[in-house]
Amino acid sequence: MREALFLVVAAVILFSILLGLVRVVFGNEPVDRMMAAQLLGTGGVGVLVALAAATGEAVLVDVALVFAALASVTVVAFIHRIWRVGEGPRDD
Amino acid sequence: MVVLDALLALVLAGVAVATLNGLRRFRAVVLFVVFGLLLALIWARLGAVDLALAEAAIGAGVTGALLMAALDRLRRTESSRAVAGSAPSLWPVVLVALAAATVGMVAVLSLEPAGRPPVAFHLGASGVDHPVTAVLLAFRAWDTLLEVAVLVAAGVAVRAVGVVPSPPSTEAGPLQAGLLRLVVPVLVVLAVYLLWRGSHAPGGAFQAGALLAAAGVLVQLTRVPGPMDRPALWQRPAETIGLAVFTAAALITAALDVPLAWPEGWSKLWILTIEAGAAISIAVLLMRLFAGGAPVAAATSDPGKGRS
Amino acid sequence: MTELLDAAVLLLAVTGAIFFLGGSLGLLRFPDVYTRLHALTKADNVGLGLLALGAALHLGDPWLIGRLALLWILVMAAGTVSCHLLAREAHREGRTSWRR
Amino acid sequence: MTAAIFLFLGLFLAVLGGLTTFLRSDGLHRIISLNIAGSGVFLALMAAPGGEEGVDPVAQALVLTGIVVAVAISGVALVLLARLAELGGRS
Repeated sequence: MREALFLVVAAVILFSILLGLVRVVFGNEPVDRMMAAQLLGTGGVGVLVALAAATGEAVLVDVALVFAALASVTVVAFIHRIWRVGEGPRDD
Repeated sequence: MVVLDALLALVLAGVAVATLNGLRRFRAVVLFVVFGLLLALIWARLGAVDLALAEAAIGAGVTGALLMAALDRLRRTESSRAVAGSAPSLWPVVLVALAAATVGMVAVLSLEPAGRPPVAFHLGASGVDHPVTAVLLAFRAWDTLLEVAVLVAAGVAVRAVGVVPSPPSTEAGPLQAGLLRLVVPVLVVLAVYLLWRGSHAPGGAFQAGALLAAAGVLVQLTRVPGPMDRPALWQRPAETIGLAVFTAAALITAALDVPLAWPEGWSKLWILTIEAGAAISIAVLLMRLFAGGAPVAAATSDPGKGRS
Repeated sequence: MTELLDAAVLLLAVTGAIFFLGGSLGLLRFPDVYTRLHALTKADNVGLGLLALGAALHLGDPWLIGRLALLWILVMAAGTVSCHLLAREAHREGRTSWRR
Repeated sequence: MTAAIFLFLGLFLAVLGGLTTFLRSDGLHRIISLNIAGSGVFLALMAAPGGEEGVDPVAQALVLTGIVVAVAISGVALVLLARLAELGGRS
């Protein structure tokens, strides 16, 4: 019973990732795109935790742990390489 | 389960089409990062946990940083001129790909399933309990040796590009420094854990190396100058230690008996040593790729000379 | 006891999923960068915390619970720092926050 | 069923990315296209049905090596692309 519940939760989180991706694809600003990618970091962890709970495969928690530990790297790279003070994030 | 898989597949296909469509390069970069993370979820669903770990480490930690560093360099040289040319319409290509995939799927599914190589049967001979590690470092160790050589060649190629001054950077601020103090130790522990666990469960040299590389990229983004910007004594040895250890192991085993046939009872030690060397080399190579060139020698560098 | 555990897991997992949905809706609907950042990094972290707690109750293995706790701490740290960095750059660029 | 879905997805991505690599003129887009094509090939390799249950460890080792080499080569390609632009060439 609980296993099925966690599967549904995984699907719901996946759907909410899909909603956020609308911003990446159709958004008109780099910051928005970056935020939605950040959403996938947290959401991906959520899907993996729910899948681990649903299937009982504890290894998936390790994959989620890797996601979580690296969730900030892309945003930090964005801040230091793409969005600089005085330049603004260009969207070409 | 099937609904979840279909949803995942649809989202991934949509993200791929969106990535390839349009002229905006930053959009393509972000969408490609998203693509990698979704692919990691699919590997997890397929039960290929080794690949899920590798793809997560690469997709979340390294790909985005590499692409953004390259995009930054491209933009600074192109001043404000927009990218020339127009994007070709992608829809005919999507149709062709759909048709080809249908034909291909029917063809593949109509084949007799091939017999599996009997890895599980011979697992005992490899000295480790995880079949993927057994294939990589015992049964097909020659291939992995050459793969490590490819990585060294990539490092040499990037160094040959020449000296690249580090780009101007936003100052990091205390919160980012604090994040570094939390995340870098966690990443190092996680890398060692995955490396050690590779002998009996998913994990191994590459996953560990990619995690270490992500930690290095974070340090490189926070410190000015970063660890890869100035030449240091440890850099060249670290770049080649994987190949050196592996080659030495091959020569020693060749002298003893057959090259790359680990002595019985000791194979786990041999495999873990080689994997540790390979992980360090992979990490330093990926950091070198992120830095984008050879380090600037302190004596010849002129602080005012960096392009801005 | 089992019924109680079932109910707790159900409540935690469903609330967690709702927080995830709420975060995404906020990202889509809120008017400026600051509010969208708020929706993204707060709602999702709460959702993940609830979900992780539910999964921990469901699985019940202490070693696994430790990893789930570490995972949540890491996600919260990453969320905090990326929210701060993005908002700081937006502020420096001179973006004004939304007023009704 | 799962295997069929992902096999289809893998083949789709491989053809899509492969064709787009030749259609785009911008270097960054080309590198990304090539990577998507590669991921499609990996996916098709892993999803192709085997005779037994579970994942084939040999295929998994092969794809793992493929991912490593793909990342290294893409990184070198990106560095060369940036360097070419800096030296005044066409990207």
